[in-house]
Amino acid sequence: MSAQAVKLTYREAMRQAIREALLADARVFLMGEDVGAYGGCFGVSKGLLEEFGPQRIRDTPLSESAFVGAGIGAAMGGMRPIVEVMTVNFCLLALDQIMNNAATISHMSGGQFQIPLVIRMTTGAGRQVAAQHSHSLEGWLAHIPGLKLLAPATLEDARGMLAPALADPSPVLIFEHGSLYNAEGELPDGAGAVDIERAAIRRAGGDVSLIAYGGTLPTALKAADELASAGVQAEVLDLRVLRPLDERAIVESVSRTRRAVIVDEGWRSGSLAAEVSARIMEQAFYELDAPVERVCSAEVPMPYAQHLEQAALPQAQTIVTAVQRMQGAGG
Amino acid sequence: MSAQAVKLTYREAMRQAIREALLADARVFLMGEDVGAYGGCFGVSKGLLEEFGPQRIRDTPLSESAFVGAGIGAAMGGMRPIVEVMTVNFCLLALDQIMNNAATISHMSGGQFQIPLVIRMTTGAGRQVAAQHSHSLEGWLAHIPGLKLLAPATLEDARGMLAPALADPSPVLIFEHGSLYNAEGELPDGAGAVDIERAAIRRAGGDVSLIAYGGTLPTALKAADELASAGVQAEVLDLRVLRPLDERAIVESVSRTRRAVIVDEGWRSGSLAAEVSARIMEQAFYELDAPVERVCSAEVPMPYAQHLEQAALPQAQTIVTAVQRMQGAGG
Amino acid sequence: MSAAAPLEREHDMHLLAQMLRVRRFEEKCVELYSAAKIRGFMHLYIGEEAVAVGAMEALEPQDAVVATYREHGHALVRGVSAGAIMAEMFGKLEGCSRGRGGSMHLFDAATRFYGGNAIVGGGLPLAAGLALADKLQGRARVTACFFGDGAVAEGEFHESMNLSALWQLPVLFLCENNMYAMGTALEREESETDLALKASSYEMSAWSVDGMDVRAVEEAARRAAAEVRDGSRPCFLELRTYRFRAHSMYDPDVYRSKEEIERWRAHDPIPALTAELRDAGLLGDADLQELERAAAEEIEAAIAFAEAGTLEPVEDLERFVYAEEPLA
Amino acid sequence: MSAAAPLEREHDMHLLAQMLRVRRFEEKCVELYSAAKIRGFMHLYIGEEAVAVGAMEALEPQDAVVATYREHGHALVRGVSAGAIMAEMFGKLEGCSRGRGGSMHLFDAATRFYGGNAIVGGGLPLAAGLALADKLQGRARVTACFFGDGAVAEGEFHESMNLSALWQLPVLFLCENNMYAMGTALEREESETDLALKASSYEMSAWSVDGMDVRAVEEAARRAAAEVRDGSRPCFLELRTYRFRAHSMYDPDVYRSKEEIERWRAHDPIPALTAELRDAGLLGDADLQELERAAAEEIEAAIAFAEAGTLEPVEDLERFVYAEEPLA
Ligand SMILES: Cc1ncc(C[n+]2csc(CCOP(=O)(O)OP(=O)(O)O)c2C)c(N)n1
Ligand SMILES: Cc1ncc(C[n+]2csc(CCOP(=O)(O)OP(=O)(O)O)c2C)c(N)n1
Ligand SMILES: [Mg+2]
Ligand SMILES: [Mg+2]
Repeated sequence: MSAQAVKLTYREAMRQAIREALLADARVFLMGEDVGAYGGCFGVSKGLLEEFGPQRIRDTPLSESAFVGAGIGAAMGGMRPIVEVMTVNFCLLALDQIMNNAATISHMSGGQFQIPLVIRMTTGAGRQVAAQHSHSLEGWLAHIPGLKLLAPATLEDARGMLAPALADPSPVLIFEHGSLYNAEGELPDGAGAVDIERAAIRRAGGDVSLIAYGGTLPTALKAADELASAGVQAEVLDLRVLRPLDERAIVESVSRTRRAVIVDEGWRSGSLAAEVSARIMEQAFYELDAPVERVCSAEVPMPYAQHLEQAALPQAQTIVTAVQRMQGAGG
Repeated sequence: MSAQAVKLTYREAMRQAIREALLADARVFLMGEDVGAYGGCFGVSKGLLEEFGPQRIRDTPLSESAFVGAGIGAAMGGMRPIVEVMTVNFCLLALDQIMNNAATISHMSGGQFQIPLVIRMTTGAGRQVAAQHSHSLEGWLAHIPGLKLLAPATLEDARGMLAPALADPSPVLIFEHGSLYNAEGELPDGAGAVDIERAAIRRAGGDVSLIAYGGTLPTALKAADELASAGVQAEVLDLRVLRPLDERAIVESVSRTRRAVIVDEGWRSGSLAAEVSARIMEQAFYELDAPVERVCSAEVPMPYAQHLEQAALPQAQTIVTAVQRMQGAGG
Repeated sequence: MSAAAPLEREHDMHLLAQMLRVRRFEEKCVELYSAAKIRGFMHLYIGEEAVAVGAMEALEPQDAVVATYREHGHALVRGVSAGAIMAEMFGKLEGCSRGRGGSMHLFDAATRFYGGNAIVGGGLPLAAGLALADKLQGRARVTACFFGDGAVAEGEFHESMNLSALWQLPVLFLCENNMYAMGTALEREESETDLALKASSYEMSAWSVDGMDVRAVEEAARRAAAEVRDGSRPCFLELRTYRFRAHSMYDPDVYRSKEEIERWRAHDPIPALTAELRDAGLLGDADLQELERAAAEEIEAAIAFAEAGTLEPVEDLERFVYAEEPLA
Repeated sequence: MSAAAPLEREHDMHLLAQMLRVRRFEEKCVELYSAAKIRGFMHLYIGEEAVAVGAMEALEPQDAVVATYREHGHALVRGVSAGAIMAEMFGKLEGCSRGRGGSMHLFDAATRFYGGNAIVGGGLPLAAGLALADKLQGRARVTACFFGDGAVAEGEFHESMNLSALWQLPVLFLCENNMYAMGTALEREESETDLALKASSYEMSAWSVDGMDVRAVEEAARRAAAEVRDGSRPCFLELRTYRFRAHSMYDPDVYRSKEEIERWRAHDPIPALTAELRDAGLLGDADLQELERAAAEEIEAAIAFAEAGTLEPVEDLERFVYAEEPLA
């Protein structure tokens, strides 16, 4: 492995990860709507059908429940399926399989079965595709015990989360935020597996913790930049793993900074941000100098019009304002 | 209306409410699996088929998505459907219709359409029916904007919530906890509509707020009893309306008692209890003498064995312990 | 073809005009998308015009329409104004959904146009429900439900077909079989590719129609709509058609051959009807120019209307999450 | 009936013994439920024994089984020990699912028994996936998937049938048509009540069998399993049967007539086979007594095993939420 840097996009990093998994283990296959002949709705799987053939790159009919369930069955039958649900919006049609089978069978059977299944979904808003195609449900799905949920927000994670997810004997859901696919950056040539257990500090700072994940990480980083120019050092914590939450990393960061803003593209009520806030309440109440705030999406079906969509989504400016408000508070 | 008290069960109160709605408005009809010939899985609709006939008491095939969606369409077509999804567990199969149509069409169409639909579901665990039949998802579903969610926990609410729910131009989901159906009590003879906007204090007290809803209300009341014998006066707040939350009632109660325990049968992470805790963080942080605690279900698929099921569910004793722990804290 | 009666000629001209309106509208949308006036997902109806145009002829004002994300044509032909549609895609308050829906979510209560649904198969249960409302209220109405071949694989298709047949609900199911669901060809979607045959397995009357022949579509739709309206029972039409353009503006269209597209272009319903009318001496250059002019004028006016439109105030973002008016 | 060869007699005795085991087991479950030893939802297989017993004859040890919540009989006949099943229903650690599943969720990795699924239709996609794994790994195996007539209305049925037929997955679909889904009669569930006909609309070979005749079931299942195994493609059997008992222990059973139940009781598969063997002189009183004794003994031993079982420690509540072993 050379440490030479290679320039690529998030999309390419994800494709490399899938390709590597297919090369590494004959039991791995990819299935989902239009992953093959079309090249993937977001182009992630482009070229894979040509390289691996239709047995391993399987276009499915529009039958979310059946092909997600078939992924569960195939995993129980010894395969290592990567199931792509084109977008998180359509996973509502497969939620029975996800909750009542994938998340449940290991526990309910007393540990007799493993379900080494990976489900990938694109998530998030920001491209004016309106109410039915703009959901950010990953934080909400993190409610379900038995699942592990990952939100790669960096190239490194896009490249490195799939392999450990496939090696995990439990079902793992990976959420790729649509706004990240074109993100460009560099990775060391031999970049590979990353841990899928811990949150990561993406920027260190002592004045406030900005806690984000997936599509809101760039927003939080942008807010941190703006705050820095105003002399406030924000720490940016990328949750990375939405379930089980890395509570320790959250508590440690907040205990250092004594203030926190959680940034979450999910609807505010019942968001993952609420859970993070509740955990801070329970574990770090006495460390706080100000109440934890949340910057989430407005509680509306996402509108098409750009100005309304942007108004509904978490913005760096809102984060900055929240931080400035709480700078006044406490010690 | 006479104020003479009538003895009845929660189940009967609900049946009376449905019957009254059917008598009051020819556009009201009830549909769902086995609501007719079988008499309702939990006996709620017993006798209604005989009284109102198969046009208005409609047994559906096992097609949750289609009949929930048909309820939405019928509501848009001028009817006042009451759709029964036998249990909350099966609503996973209808979530696309619930989130992407029922909750969305009014907003997405710019307010052109009303959806005066009521969906009733039995919810909750406690009867050893194991993982796939024991979900408490109502707190989780309260994440979805566009829906109103009600959790009648008393006879009065079982009797009185349906009429205002049907009169509401937005879709309303009513959750009936399975453990409540046999609850007996008295209602004034002419008991009718109740408000569906506010939380209710079910027991007043100044030392701590126990915030509960649906199936956990009796547990919270029991804990309050036990606490009272130990000299601690707990206020018990019944949320009643899970969306939109009556934030003011929560903040007022907590501001008085300066301590709170939220009791929720949902899985802890991402529970409605997390949202309530986050709201208290945001709105009443400086009033708190101790961190808010949550007593929720263990994060496991519900086991069949009775001792494990009871261990997984919120218990009065756990609430008492939490309160005692926080009595030591603060001023 | 024998010379048609004047009334027939008028009707044919009307069909042609409708198809042209849709075609030109869609072509303009491509330009406007390139100019970033329209954003988000956009799906064009070019090639499939005969389906909506023919089918809509069978409907009365009191009937209901449920459509998909590929519904500009349906909305236009149903009578939603071109301006309101265009303003919608411009994200303007004057749009038929206040600019909140965009291309995939056109709604119009006045013409009973119930969307614009972007979840494949998601409109079918709604249609069953609208029809149930009519049935229960004793109204002899049709609910026309458009959807693609891809939707046939969804569980919601199955459940809605069964429910409609079981309860004899007055739904006219209109399956626009353009042979592809995004990049997936019909034979890789469905074990039974004869979709009318498949539909008839629900004990529903069902047949296939050449969806490139607007008069064939109209005739079939009229017959089916009469069955639905008078019999108060569902009916299914498979309309065999083809989209000349990619699935959406994002689609690189690599999954089908140029030859295949060309073969289908030879059946373009607009030149076909034009040629027929010309050959029969019923359509002259001037007539055609007039049709084109009218379409262009309507579209230009629509664009002007959209351009002149306003943005919904941000303060209104949360309006209509819950219905504002008391129940009607 | 002509005198059977000794081997044939032995096999018939085996079928009878299996049906008796299931019947007596279920009858004992009623008692134990009344005694509150078993709790939760419990669904009995009484009347339907010929289906599981006949079908399971066609399976090999390497095959897989997916069942519903009415699966005591399937588990027993598949080879899960009566003790492990009973202990499961007693909520004991020694149960086949550690006491976590109860009556509706029997699991057994050793016999490839994949549950025990209490979501109607929820097992069908799993079965398709298990079969896909076999197909991709080139293993000539069958995945037998049992489900009821009620499941046919679910979207998951449709999607799984289509996917299995489209991809030619080796699933043996076994539809236990007992004419009711809880209290809803077949003709109020399905617009097409001929379920084999319905299944064949997926371009899958499908036929109906008298589910009260264990040998007919066996023969059909063998033929279908061979088609699945050798052809690596799905096959569908509709097994026409009847439950003599209520849907579950909670069901007041008011939706069907006593006469109807009596009519079906006349086709009870156990007396039918008993009488046949008796008439052919192949079964004497002593034989029958021996079968009854063996069944009773097995069940008594199972109860003793269950009674002697232990409770899973509460500290283990969260074990296996996530798999504990590294990936096999
Ligand atoms: C439930 C669901 N799954 C996937 C998608 C993504 N998607 C949008 S259109 C489409 C193809 C639909 O094909 P078809 O029904 O034939 O309609 P057409 O686009 O050909 O008109 C897909 C897969 C979706 N919108 N909804
Ligand atoms: C998705 C779902 N909806 C509803 C139920 C409740 N329910 C349990 S069994 C049943 C009837 C199923 O009938 P059928 O499939 O014919 O099987 P049978 O019980 O007759 O063996 C119903 C409605 C369920 N378990 N799952
Ligand atoms: Mg298509
Ligand atoms: Mg049945």
